[in-house]
Amino acid sequence: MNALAWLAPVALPIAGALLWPVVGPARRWLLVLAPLPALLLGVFGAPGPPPQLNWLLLEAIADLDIGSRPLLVMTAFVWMVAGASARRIGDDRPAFASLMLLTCAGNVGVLLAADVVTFYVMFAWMTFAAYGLVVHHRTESARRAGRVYVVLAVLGEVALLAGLLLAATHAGTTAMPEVAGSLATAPGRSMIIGLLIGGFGVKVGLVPLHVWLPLAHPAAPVAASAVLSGTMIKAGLVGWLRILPLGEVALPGFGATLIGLGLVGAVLGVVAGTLQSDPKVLLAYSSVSQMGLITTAVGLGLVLPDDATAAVFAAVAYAVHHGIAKASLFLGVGVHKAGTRGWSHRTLLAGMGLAALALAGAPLTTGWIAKQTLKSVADALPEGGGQPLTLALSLAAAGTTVLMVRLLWLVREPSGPRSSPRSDAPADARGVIAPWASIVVAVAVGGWLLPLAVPDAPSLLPLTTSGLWDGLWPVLLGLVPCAGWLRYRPDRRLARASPRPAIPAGDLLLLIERLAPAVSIPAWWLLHRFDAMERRARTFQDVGRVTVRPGALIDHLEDRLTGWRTAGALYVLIGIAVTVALALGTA
Amino acid sequence: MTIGAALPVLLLATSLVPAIATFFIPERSHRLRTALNVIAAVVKVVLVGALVAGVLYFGLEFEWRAAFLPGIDLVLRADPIPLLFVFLSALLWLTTTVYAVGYLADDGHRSRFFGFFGLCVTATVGVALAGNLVTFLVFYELLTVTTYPLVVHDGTAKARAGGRAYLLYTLTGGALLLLGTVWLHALAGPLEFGQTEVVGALAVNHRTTLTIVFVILIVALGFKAALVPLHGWLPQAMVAPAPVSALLHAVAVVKAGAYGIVRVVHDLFGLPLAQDLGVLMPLTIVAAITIVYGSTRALIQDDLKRRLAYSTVSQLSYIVLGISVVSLSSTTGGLVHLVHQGIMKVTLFYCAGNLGKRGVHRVSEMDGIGRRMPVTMLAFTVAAVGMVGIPPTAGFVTKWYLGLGAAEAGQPWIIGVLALSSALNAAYFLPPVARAWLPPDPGERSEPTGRALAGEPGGWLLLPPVATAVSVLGLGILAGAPLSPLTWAAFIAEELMPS
Amino acid sequence: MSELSLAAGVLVLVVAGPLLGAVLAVADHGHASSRLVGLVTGLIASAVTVLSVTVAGSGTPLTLVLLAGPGLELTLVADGLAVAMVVMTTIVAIAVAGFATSEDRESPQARHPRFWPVWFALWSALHLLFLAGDLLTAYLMLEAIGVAGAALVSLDGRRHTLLAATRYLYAELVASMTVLAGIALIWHQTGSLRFAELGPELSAHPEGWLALGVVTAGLLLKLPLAPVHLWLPAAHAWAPSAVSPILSAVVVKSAFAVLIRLWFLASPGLVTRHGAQLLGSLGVVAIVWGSVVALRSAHLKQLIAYSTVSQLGFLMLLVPLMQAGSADAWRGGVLYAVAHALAKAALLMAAAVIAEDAERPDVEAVIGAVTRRPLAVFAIGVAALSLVGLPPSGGFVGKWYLLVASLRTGQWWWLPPILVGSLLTAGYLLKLLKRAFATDDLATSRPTASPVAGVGAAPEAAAEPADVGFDARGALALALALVTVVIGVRPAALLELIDIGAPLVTGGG
Amino acid sequence: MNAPMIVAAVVVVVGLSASFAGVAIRGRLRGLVTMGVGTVVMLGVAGPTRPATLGMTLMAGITLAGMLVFARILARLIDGDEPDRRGIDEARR
Repeated sequence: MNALAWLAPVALPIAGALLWPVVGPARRWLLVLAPLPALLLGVFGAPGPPPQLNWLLLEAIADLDIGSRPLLVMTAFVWMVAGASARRIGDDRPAFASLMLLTCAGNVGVLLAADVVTFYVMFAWMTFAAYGLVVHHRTESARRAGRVYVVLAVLGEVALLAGLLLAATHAGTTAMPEVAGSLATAPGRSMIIGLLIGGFGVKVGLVPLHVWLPLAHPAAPVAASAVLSGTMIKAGLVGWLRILPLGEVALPGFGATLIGLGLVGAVLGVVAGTLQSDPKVLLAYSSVSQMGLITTAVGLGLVLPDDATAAVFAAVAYAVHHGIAKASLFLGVGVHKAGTRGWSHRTLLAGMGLAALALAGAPLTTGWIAKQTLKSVADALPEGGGQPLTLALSLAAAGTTVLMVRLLWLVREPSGPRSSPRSDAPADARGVIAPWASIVVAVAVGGWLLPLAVPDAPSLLPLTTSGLWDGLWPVLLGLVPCAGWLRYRPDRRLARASPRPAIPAGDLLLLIERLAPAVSIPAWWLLHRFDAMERRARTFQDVGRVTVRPGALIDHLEDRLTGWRTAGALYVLIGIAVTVALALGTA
Repeated sequence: MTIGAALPVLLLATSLVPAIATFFIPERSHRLRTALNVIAAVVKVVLVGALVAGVLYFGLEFEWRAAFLPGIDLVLRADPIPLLFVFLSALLWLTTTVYAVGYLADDGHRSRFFGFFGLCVTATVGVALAGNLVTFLVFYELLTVTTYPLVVHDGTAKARAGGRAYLLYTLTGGALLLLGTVWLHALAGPLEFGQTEVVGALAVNHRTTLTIVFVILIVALGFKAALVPLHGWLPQAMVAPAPVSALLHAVAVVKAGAYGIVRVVHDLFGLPLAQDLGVLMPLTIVAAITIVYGSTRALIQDDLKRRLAYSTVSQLSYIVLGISVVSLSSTTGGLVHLVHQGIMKVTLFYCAGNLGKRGVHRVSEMDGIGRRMPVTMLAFTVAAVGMVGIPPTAGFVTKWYLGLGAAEAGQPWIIGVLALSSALNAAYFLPPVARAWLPPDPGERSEPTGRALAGEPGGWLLLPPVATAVSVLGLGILAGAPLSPLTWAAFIAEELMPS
Repeated sequence: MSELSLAAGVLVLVVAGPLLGAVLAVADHGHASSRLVGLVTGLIASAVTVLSVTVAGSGTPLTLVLLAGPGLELTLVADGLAVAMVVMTTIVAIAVAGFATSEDRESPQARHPRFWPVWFALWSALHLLFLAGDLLTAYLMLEAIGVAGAALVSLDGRRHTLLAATRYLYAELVASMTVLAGIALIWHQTGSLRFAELGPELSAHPEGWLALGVVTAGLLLKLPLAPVHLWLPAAHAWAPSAVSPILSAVVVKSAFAVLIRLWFLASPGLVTRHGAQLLGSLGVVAIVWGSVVALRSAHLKQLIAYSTVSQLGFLMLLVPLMQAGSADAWRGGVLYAVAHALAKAALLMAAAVIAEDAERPDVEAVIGAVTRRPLAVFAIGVAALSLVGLPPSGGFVGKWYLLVASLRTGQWWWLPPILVGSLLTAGYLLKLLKRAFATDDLATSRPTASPVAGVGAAPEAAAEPADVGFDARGALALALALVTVVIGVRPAALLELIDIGAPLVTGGG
Repeated sequence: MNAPMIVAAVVVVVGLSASFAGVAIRGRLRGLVTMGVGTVVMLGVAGPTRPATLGMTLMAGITLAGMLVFARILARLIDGDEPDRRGIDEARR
C-alpha cells in the first residue's frame, strides 16, 4: 500500500499516456484524475517511509521533504485544473493528451525524486515531453519557439548533467541531501555550482537564459501555458533548493549574482511585459519577473546560511502563490479567448482582477503574504544591506501592478463567440469556465491555507498594520501611472495600428539570431568543404583506376623485362651475383 | 567432449551448419529458408541463455580447446566479457534475420545472402568466445571475408566501391593484427586471454617493443573500431542493404574491433601494465577526438544512412573511451555501451531500412513521414533520443557511467567531451525527428514525390524495430535490475579492475 | 626385409605408376577413356597414400638405391619434403584428371591423342624429381618436365600456343644447360652427385662456391624467379585449361624443391649469409613486381600467371630464414608451397570454367559469374583465402611460420614484404571477386541483367531460376580449394611429415 | 677446373650469349646448340676418365639432343619470326 502511495503519482499519468489511444471515452476524465494521487500524497503524506526501488533506474530513492510538499500540492492542483480545461483539446489530438500526461508525470516525479539520477531523469523527461506541448499548434511561430526551447533545454540538460556528475562523484553517493552537503567542500566547487545554477536557470528563466520563455509559453495552448508557467518553471527552483548547499556554507559571490540577476529579471519582465499586445506573452514576461523575485530569495539563502530555512520557505511560499495566480490568469485568458458575453465577461474580469491583485501583492492576498515573508528575510541582511533590497521588492510590486492593469486593459472587451478555426478553445466556453472558477477560489483562499499545509512554518505572518500598509502603497504607486495613461492615452487607432510591440517577444534572442549566422554559415561551409575533400580523396583509393600513366609505365617495363635480350643480360648478371655472394660471404 | 567443451562449439555450429545448408537451398523455396534461419537464431539465443545461466549462476567453466599449430591451440572460452558480446550478437542476429526476411522479400539472391549472413554471425561468435589472440585473429579475418559478399550484395557499382574501400581498410587492419600477434607470439610464446602476468613479465626488459606491439594491435583493431583516421570505410559501406548495415555496423564488424580493443587492453596487457607503459592516455585522446569528429561530420550528412554511419564512428569511441579511462565506473560504462550502442544503432538502421523501402533516403525527405509511418518513426525517435543520451533510455545510463568514471579518474575534461558530443548528437538526431513529426506547414504538406508509397511496411519489417526500441527503454529504466547488462558489466568491471 | 621391400615396392609404384598410365594411353592410341584414367589415378593415389603413411609412421626418410652402377646411379629418397611434394602433386593431378575427363565432352584438347600420354609422363617425371636422391636424376627429370610442359602447352597447334611453347622450351634449355655445367663442376670437384655425399667435399673444395653458384643460377631461371620470369606469363596464359593447373601449381615447385634440397640438405656448409640474403631480396622483388603487374593485367590467365610469379617470391623468403637457422622457416615454406599449389590449381580450374562460359579471355569474363557459376566463384573465394594468407587456410599457417621465423631470427626486414605482398595479392584477387558479384552496368559483355534503378537493384535474374545445374568442374575446384582450408585447420599432421628429414638447423625456432 | 674444362666453359658462355642475343629463332637455336655441345664436352672432360663420367656424358648428351630436336621441330612449325616481347599481346591478336 505504502509503495503504491509513493509510485502512483508518477505511474498513473504514464499509464494514462500509454493507454490513451486504447481507453474509451472515459479517457477525458483521465486528464483530470491523473494528478489526484499526487495531490493526496501531498496533502495527507504517505503511510510509511519511501520504498527501496533499486531495480528502478540506478537505485532510485523517493522522498518528500518539507520544502517540496506544498509545491507538490500546488503542482497537482494546477495540473488537475489544466487537465480539466484541456479535455476538449485532448479529444481531437490524442498526441497532445498523452504528452500532457507524460509531462505531468515528469513534473510530479521531479518533486518526489530524492536521488540525483532519478531527479535528472524526471527533469529531462518533463522538459522533452513539454516540447510536444509547445509545438502543438504546428504554426511557424510555434516551431520557432520549439526550436529555441529545445536548443536551450539541451544546453541546460548538458550543463546539469556535468554538474550533477561532478557533484555526485565528490559525494560518493547519488542521494541528494548528501550530495548537497558534500558540495560545500568539493574541489572546483564554483564550477559545479555555476553549472547547476546555469542548468536549472534555463528552466527558471534566469535573465540571460530566459529568452525561450516569452516565446514558448504563449505558443502552447492555454492549458499547457498554465502548467508551463505555473508548475514546470518551479521544477528549476526545486532543483536549486535541493542541490545548492543552502545553509551549509556562505557563498556571497553566487548569492549576490543570483540576487542581482533576479532583480534585473523582475525589472526586465515588467518593462518588456507592459509593451506587449498579446496577453499570453505579457503573462510570460510576468512569470520572468516573478521568478526573478524568487531567485533573489534563493540568492538570500546563499548569502545568509543561518537564515537559509527562512529563505527557502519564502521562496516556496512565493512559488506556490505565483503558481496558482499565474495559472488562473492564463486560464482566464483562455476563457476570454473562448468567447464570453455579458455577465460571464464581467465575472471573468472580476476573477482576473482578484488574481491580478494577488500577483501584485495587495494586502490580505496570497501575494502579500509571500512578499512579506520575502521582505522579512531581506531585512535580516547584515550591515543594512536589507533596506535597498526591500525597496526594490516594493518597486517590483508596483511594476507588477502596472503590468496587471495592462493585462486587464487588453482583456477589457468581451470577445464574442468568434468561430475562428484557429482558436485553441472550443466556441462555447462552458467546458473552460468551471475549472477557471475553481482556481480563482484557490487564489483567494490559498494564501491562508499555506501555514496549515506546513505546520512548523515560522510565524512570519505579518498581520501587523505596518505590514498592511507595506503591502498597499506599492499597489497605489503602480495605479498612478496607469491612471495618467488612461487619461491622456494617444489616439485609439494609433494604439491598434502598430500591433508589433516595441520589444518583440524573446528580446535578447533577436540579438543572438542576428549574430548567429556570422558564426554558423562559415562553420557549415567548412564542414561541407571537408566532406567534399574526403570524397575526392577517395578516388585515390581506387588504386587500379587512378591515372593511366603509371599503368602504362609498368606495362612498358614488363615488356622490356621479358624481352630476350634484357632477360639474357639479367640472367647472366644474377648468375654472377649469386656465385660471388656464395664465394665471399662468411660461411 | 564434456558439456563444458561442447556448448561453445555448439554455439558456433548453430549458425555455421544452417548457413552452409542455406547455400544449397534453391532460391524458390522461401519458407524452408526462412524457417531454417529463424529457428537457428532462436536456438542460438536459447543456447546463449543456457551459457549465461551456467557461467553466472552455477559458475561452470566452458572451454573448448583444439590443437591448431604445434604449441598453439584454438580456444573457445566463455568468460564473462565474451558472454556479454555473444548475448548481444545472438539477440540481434535473431531480430536482424526476421528483419532481413521482410526486407529482402523481392531480392533475387536470398540463399546466398542468408548463407553469408550465418557465416558472418559464426565468425562474430568466434571472435567473442576466442580464448587466445590467435583464435581471435582467425575469426577476426573470417569475419572480414564473410562480410564482403554482404556489402556488395546489390552488385551495383556503388556497392562494389563500398566493398573495395571496406576490404582495403579491414584487410590492412588484418595484416597489422597478424603482425602484432606474431610479434607477441615470438616474444611471449603462446598467449591466452586473461594471463596478463605473462606479458607483464615481459615488460621488464621489452618495454619499447611491448609499446610498439600495443600500438600495432590497437591500430589494427582501430580499423574496424573506426577510430578517426581509420574510419573511412564505414560511411562508404553504407551502400549495403539495410539488414547488413544493421548487423555489420551495429553489432558484428565494428563491435569486433571495439571488443578486440577491450580484450587487448584488459585481458592481454592488463590495465596496470597499459597504464605503466603510458599508452592509455593517447588512446583516450584518440577516442575523444573520434567522438567529436564523428558527431561533427554527421551534422552535415543529408543521406540518412551516412549520418548513422558517422554516428556509429562517434558512438564506438565511447566504448574505447570507457575502456581507456582507468576507473571502475568508466570500464562499466564502456562495457555496457557495447550492448546499448548495438541495440540503439540496430533500431535506427531498421527504421532507416523501412524508410528506404518507402523511397525516403535523405533527411531532407523526412518531412511529415511520422504521420504516414508512425510505428517506424516512434521506434526511430526512441532510439534517436537514446543516442543523444536523454534519460530514461539506455544511452543515458552509459553517459552517466562514463561521466562518473571520468570524474573518478580525475579527468574532468572528458565530461566536457561527453557534454559537447551530447549537444552535437542532439543537433544531428533531433532535427530529423522534429521534421518527421512536425512537417513545416501542416496545411499544404508537400506530398513527397510520387515515389514514396504511403503506409507502413509489412509485419516482418515492423516487429524488430519495435522490439529493439522497447528494449532500449527497458535497459534504461530497468538498468538496476539483477540480470541487466549494466549489473553484468559492473560485475565484470570489478573483476578487471586491479584495485 | 619384408618391411623394406614393401616400402621399396611402393616407392617404385609411385614413380612407375604414371609411366604405366602413359604406356596404356599410347597403347589406346591416345584416346584414354575416363575409366582408364580413373584406374591409373586410383592406383597411384593409393600408392602415394601408403608411402606417406609409412614415412610419417617411421619418422625417418626412406631411401632406395635402384641402380648403383658407376655410370648410372639412381637412388630414391622419400624424406618429408619429397613426400609432401608428391602428395601435393597427386592431389592436384587427381583434380586435373577429373577436370580433364569431365571436360572431354566439350573442349577438343583433352581428346588430343598426345594429351594423356604426355600428361602421365609429366606426372611420373615430377614424382621421380621429388624423390630423386642425386643431382643427376634431378637434372634429367627437370629436362623431362621442361619438354613435357612445352609439349602440353603447344598441344592445339595454334600459333600463339606454339610461340608460348617455344619461348618456354628455349628458357628451359638454357637453364638446363647451366645446371648441367654446374653438375660438371660438382662432378669434377667431388666425384659423386648424391645429395647426401656431395656436400662435405664440395664445401671443402676451394672453388665449391662456383659450382653451387652456377647450378643455382640455372635453377632460378627454371623456377622462374622474378627478374628472369620471361617464359612463364606466355606459357601459363596460353596453356590449355586442363594443363595450366599442373604447370602453375606443381611444375614451378620442381626447381624450388631441387634448390632447397641442394642448398640446405646437400651442402649447407656452402650457403653463405650474403647468398641467402641475395635470394631473399630477389624473392621480395618477385613478390612486389608480380603483384603489381597482376594488378595491371586485364587478361584473366595472365593475371593468375603473374600471381604465380609473385607467390614464388614468398617461397624464396625461406632461404635467408633457413640460413639464419630457423626450423620454422623450413616448415612454413614447404607448407606454403603445398598450400599455394592447391589454391592456385583450384583458382585456375574455376577461372577456366568461368572463362569458357563467357568465351572471352579478359577479366570481364568473370562479370556476374556468381549467378551463373556460384560454386566456381565460391572456389575462387576460398582459394583467395589461402593465397592471401587469411585464416583458416594453409596459406595462413605458412605465412604465420615465415613471420615467426623472421622475428625469431631477428631478420625483421622480411615482415613488411610478406604483409604488403599479402595485401597486394588481395588486391588483384579482389579484381576477380569484385566483378564476380557485379550484376549491373558493368555487365556490358553479357546483358545478364537490365539494371533496375530505384529501390535495391533486384536484377530480373530473380525471374529466371538462380541456381543453374550442378557444374561438376566448379564443385571439383571448390573441393580442391577446401583441401587448403582443411590444411589450415589441421596443419599438425602435414607439419610433422615435413619435419621428417628436415635439414638440421642450429638454434633458431 | 682443368684446362679443357675452361675451354668448354668459354664455349658454353658464347653459346649462352648467342642464344639470348640471337636475332631470329634460328639464331637462338644455333646459340643453344653451341651451348649444348659446350656443356656436354665440359661434363666429359670433368672427372677422371672413369666409366661413370662416360655414362653420364652419354646420357646427358642424348637428352640434350632430344630437346634440341624438339626445339627444331617447334621452330619449323612457327612460320615467321618469334616476337621479342612477353609473347602474350601479339599472340592474342
